Amino acid sequence: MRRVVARFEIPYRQLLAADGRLVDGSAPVEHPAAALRTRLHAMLRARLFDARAVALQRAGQLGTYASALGQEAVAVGVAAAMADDDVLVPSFREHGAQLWRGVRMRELFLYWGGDERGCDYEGPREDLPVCIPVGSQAPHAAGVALAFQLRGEARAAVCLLGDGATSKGDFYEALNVAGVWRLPVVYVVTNNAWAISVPRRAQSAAETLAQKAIAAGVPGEQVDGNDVLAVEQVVREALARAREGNGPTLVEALTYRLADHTTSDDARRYRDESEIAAHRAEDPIERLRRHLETTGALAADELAAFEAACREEVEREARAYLATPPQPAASIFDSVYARWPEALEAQRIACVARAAPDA
Amino acid sequence: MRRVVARFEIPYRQLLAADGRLVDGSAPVEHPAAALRTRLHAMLRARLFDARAVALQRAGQLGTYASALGQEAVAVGVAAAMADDDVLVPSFREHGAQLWRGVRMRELFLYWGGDERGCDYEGPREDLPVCIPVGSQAPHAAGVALAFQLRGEARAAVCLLGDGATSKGDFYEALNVAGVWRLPVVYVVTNNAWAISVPRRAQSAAETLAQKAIAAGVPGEQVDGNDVLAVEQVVREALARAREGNGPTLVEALTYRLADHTTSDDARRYRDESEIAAHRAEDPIERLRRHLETTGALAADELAAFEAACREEVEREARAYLATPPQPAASIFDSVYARWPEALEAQRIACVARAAPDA
Amino acid sequence: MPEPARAMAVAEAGDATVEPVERTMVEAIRLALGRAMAEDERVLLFGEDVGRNGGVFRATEGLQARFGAARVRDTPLSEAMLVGLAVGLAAQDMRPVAEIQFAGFGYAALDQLANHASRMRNRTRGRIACPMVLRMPYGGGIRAPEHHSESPEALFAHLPGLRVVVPSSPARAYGLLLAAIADPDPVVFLEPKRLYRASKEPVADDGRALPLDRCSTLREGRDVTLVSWGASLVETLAAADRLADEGFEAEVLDVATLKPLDLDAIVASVARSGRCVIVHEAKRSVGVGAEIAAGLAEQALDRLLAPIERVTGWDTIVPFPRLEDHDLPSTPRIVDAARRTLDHV
Amino acid sequence: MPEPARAMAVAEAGDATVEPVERTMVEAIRLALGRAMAEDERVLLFGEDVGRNGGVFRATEGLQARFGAARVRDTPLSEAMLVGLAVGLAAQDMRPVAEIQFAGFGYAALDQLANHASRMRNRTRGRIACPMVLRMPYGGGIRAPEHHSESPEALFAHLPGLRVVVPSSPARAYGLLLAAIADPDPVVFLEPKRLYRASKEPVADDGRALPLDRCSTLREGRDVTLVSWGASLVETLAAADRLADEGFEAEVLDVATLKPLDLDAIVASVARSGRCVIVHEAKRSVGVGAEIAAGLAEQALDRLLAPIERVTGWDTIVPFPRLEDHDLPSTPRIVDAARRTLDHV
Ligand SMILES: Cc1ncc(C[n+]2csc(CCOP(=O)(O)OP(=O)(O)O)c2C)c(N)n1
Ligand SMILES: Cc1ncc(C[n+]2csc(CCOP(=O)(O)OP(=O)(O)O)c2C)c(N)n1
Ligand SMILES: [Mg+2]
Ligand SMILES: [Mg+2]
Repeated sequence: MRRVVARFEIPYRQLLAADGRLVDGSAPVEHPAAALRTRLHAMLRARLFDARAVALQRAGQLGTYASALGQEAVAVGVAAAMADDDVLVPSFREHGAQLWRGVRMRELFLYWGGDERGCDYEGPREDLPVCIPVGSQAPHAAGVALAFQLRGEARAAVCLLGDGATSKGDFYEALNVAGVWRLPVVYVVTNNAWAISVPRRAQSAAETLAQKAIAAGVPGEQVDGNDVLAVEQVVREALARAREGNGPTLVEALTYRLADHTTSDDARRYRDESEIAAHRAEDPIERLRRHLETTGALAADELAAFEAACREEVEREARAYLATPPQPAASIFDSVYARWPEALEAQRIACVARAAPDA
Repeated sequence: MRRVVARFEIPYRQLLAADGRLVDGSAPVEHPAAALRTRLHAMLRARLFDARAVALQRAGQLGTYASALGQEAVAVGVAAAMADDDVLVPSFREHGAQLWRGVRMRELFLYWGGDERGCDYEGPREDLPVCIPVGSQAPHAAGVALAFQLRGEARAAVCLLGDGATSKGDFYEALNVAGVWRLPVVYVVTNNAWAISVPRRAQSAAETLAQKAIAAGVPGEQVDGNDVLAVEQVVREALARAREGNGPTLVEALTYRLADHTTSDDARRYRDESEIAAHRAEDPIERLRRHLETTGALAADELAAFEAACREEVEREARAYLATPPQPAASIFDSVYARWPEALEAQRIACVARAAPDA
Repeated sequence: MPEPARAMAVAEAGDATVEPVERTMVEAIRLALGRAMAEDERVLLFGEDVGRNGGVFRATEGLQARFGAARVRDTPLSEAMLVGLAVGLAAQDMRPVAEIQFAGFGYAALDQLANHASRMRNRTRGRIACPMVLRMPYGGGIRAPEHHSESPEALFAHLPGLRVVVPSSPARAYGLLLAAIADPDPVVFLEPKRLYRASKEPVADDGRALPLDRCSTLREGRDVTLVSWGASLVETLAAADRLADEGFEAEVLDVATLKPLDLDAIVASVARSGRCVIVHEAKRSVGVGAEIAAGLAEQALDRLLAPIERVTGWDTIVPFPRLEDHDLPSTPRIVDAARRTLDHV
Repeated sequence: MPEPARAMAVAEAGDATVEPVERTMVEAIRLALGRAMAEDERVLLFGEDVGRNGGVFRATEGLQARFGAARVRDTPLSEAMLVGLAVGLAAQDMRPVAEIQFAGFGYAALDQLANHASRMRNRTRGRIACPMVLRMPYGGGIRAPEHHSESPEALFAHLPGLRVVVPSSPARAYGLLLAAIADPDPVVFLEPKRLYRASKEPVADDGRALPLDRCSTLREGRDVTLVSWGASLVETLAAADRLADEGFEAEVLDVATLKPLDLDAIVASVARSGRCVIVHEAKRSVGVGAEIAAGLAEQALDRLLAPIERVTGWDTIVPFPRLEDHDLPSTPRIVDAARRTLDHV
């Protein structure tokens, strides 16, 4: 005897077509035009930051940097869906979300410039810093969410990961515990088609990454990751469920990494230019701009004005970054422990003595 | 716009009802009566071994031991489905499978008695030994399967894990790589409802554990784990797919741990006697016995005769175990490396000197 | 950090009216956990089987009934997740106390410890801290199956940003665990499971923490310094007795905090005795014993009258139970080593 | 073990006709990998991005084109799985060579190394072995982002059953990697990435392995012994130069195999010089330097004329790039330490 004991479906959401028009059957976009423009601006701001960071790196003024070119809709859509007192648990390619949430550009520059102070965000004090070891931030988000649940707070954690991260045990383990404890957390996978040189299809035989949610018994949903409005809508709904005590959600946002993996990478080694070209047509900024133009919500010179303002901010922040003197040598001891242990004090003294200008 | 992009189903298989009759709609069992009796015998043999091991432990003659009482159908069904040159990658509660495959009882006693020689199986030389760190054997099975695939051998690996193990990253990671490389491996989860004191529902919100396969894009199937014939059938089909290059399968076998977790555990601390009683009625040995009796395939005294033979084997093997002198002290150095490093030779000498009777 | 939603009781610093009662180490640990939970609502316990089952060694017995299943919770089976969860909780100003059932299963959590718990404070310049305690029964001598008798303290002690603490008696377990939970940084708290029920001593539930980062002297003596921690102190103290029979006074130090190491105390003792035997169950190469010996070779060389001796587990895999005694530092091995230092001319 | 289905070419033991060519370390590693694959069909390479991309440091460049995607394969992103996979492959008599992209991501694989790779042989009494190599670029000095500059060798060197090997030059990388692949036991092969392209030296593709478990003397001298491995040897040799300018002859030892440690060679040198400075990038506490110092304090105490010095990374989190130079052992720090040993009276 053979019978079916469980059935599952993975839905896919899209609101805006590539040409900016509402996709057939989509509900009209609920945001007022001003809100839509805010999202457009945020994506543009992230992109301009990104370009400046790459330029700084090329000029030898920044360390290795991971560009998010083309992925702005995921970061901005997610951040726009969050409440201020939610907590972001990012990976390393989500400055779009971090900037929206109030991380300053100079902080991000400092971080990628190799200075710990870049993680000491003045704005979102509770957001976790960038996470480099792929996927390892996933359980942190569950822990943050558990704290909210225990304190009875109507807050949620949002964890961002890449497609490559979905192969890591941490991801499954975290999603599983979040599921069984119904934690208020949303996991968003930015499926940008590549994990350095490893294409998505070589990462997993799963038809979608959203279906990894099924392993944890939680809802999984795919969304067009170049459609900032769809991303926001899906994450907003997931956050609402989370805050109401209905547990976590896994969202897979389909987008594309237009840039090299990082400034240390040369993607031409492993992928065809033609593939990239096809994806350029899906540019999320272009898509929302078209939508706004079509609906008459974007004045002719507005974008240019916004861009100019952004460029000014980027330059100002880059200058502030470049003008930031390094921390003193002794600072490497300052925050290892709440108080540097007496037993290790000799090390600090030796280091400082060596670092002294006359040493 | 919202549309469904992927759909999944988890099937469930059962051939024998609890009363031993064929479940409505089941195909008639394909094995000749003799083969059915072999399976009955193997389950009984495993149970008698198990009981003796527990008794030895209670008598202070064995270390901590993990009884598989009530789970014999999974171990035997899996082993019966395997070819001799397949490789078993067990967890720690599958002596039923190990015995079927030719591991000797004295070896298992030695293992649980705290002697490494218990892992040096004379029979299935390529089978991996018992694995204690839960779930960590899962990638080994993928590695074994990759070796088969690379060498073009029509062999497969079978990995056994518990329901608790499905919460471990190793499990997902291994299933994922097996899926994407279409490795010839079958993962069988013995869902015995408990992971020590943690009930299955506290382990994951997934409705079934079989659906964890969906995360890896591989087939997942549930089977009645107290029905040795159904287990064998499902695993046999999975192995056939594996050998034909069609990749891995995840099988969830539903059974129940009638015993304490190990001899160090007291399950009355965390579960009700009433729950256990209900599961006793599902005894897999009883079920197949009834089936054979109903179909007239079991002579009246046959089981008793077999039981007597088994008891004799168990006693003989227990005696052999008890008569095995411990390894010499120096043996702790013998197999750490292929050759104990010269640089560490002083340690060996010191140990041996200390262990000498007159020391 | 947000103010926790509910008011948190503040610890009374030492309640001396509480009578000391004879307790085992596992009882003392349970007592400290209960105390910490009662005093600070942010403290929560989790791990495999810590709830209704009270932990496989019963260290958390009764705590779920007392504090509820929200604060004493069984987790799904994953050690890496446990520690990752603690990192997130600690980032939210909670005080997670996680249990790993046996230290041999803690290797899987090393990534979360090394890459996150130990460095969250440093990488955020103090914006986010990681006040967590990771409890792990460790060590051999209870005839447990393979993988259940590991002594991995050296791995944790190498990692910057962590504290590594090992109690050696019920009272020290109580006081050090309270200190670990109160510490603002991550502490790996290794419990010598062989001592869980080995003996009792008076322990008062007075809420008094013992100082971290400090050795303590268990026995004074001027001829040779024996340095150890955890369960090996049993054999070390027995060795001191035997040496006393032979007319030698051995000083016995309990290191207690393995990282950061109170080298000054060890140097002070060895400066007096001129001889040092370091004893640990853990494998010898690159063990914590090596760090102690190296420290002495740096800071007390001129006072050493004999080569430093280490009595440790060999650089072998921990043997299965039948031969484990050949691996564990035994009293005769310690006495032999001490005699070698005493015989050295 | 089954006979591998296809015939395996057997290595020619050293083909001296091959001309040496100036090569960088990363080229030498690539050469050794290609050689091993050509000689033994059981050797296969895998890791993240090792295929078409040729590895993020290009150590496997061209090998997929040469040996096919079956034998040079990109894995899904998981370091624990990589090592677990290698354990299974090795159990089937394959010769897996796995790459972890940066050693800081190797912590996640520690469980598979400690609980499986390192002990498969022992726990099966030799029935199943684990001849695998785990390659990991490690160490700092290339201004990489956080987590990319870790030096975790001490963790691996503490684990019984493993070999830990670190090359210090292109030719040594070639010979030691061949030896590691031929070794019947698991080897953690740590590649000092700062040296990947730092310099060239003549390397002949002669298939000759260098011996494991042996220190080598890079420079002779009788006044002080400087002991190091990997990239720090650059600063150590520079320090020897400076000391020479001051009239002191420093002997420089390259430890090369950190576990098991060739202590005899170090003792022999220190017995001559009476002075020892140990240099490593890794964090100081419970590092491999401690093991060397401890070994000397045990076996060469009477020959030591000055306290042993360690010049190491501090017990801090590896700083982000802007300050990493303050953590790395610098030539001045080494010279200072050597001078202290020379000044000691
Ligand atoms: C645990 C770990 N392994 C390897 C790396 C090196 N690495 C950095 S990013 C990356 C690929 C990540 O892919 P994905 O998760 O898809 O994120 P994306 O880079 O596409 O944003 C790898 C392998 C790492 N940072 N962490
Ligand atoms: C990694 C790891 N963590 C914890 C343990 C301790 N432990 C042994 S068995 C077990 C429960 C396993 O449950 P399950 O996988 O369902 O197997 P079962 O015992 O039911 O056969 C635990 C927690 C272990 N052996 N390994
Ligand atoms: Mg990606
Ligand atoms: Mg179970």
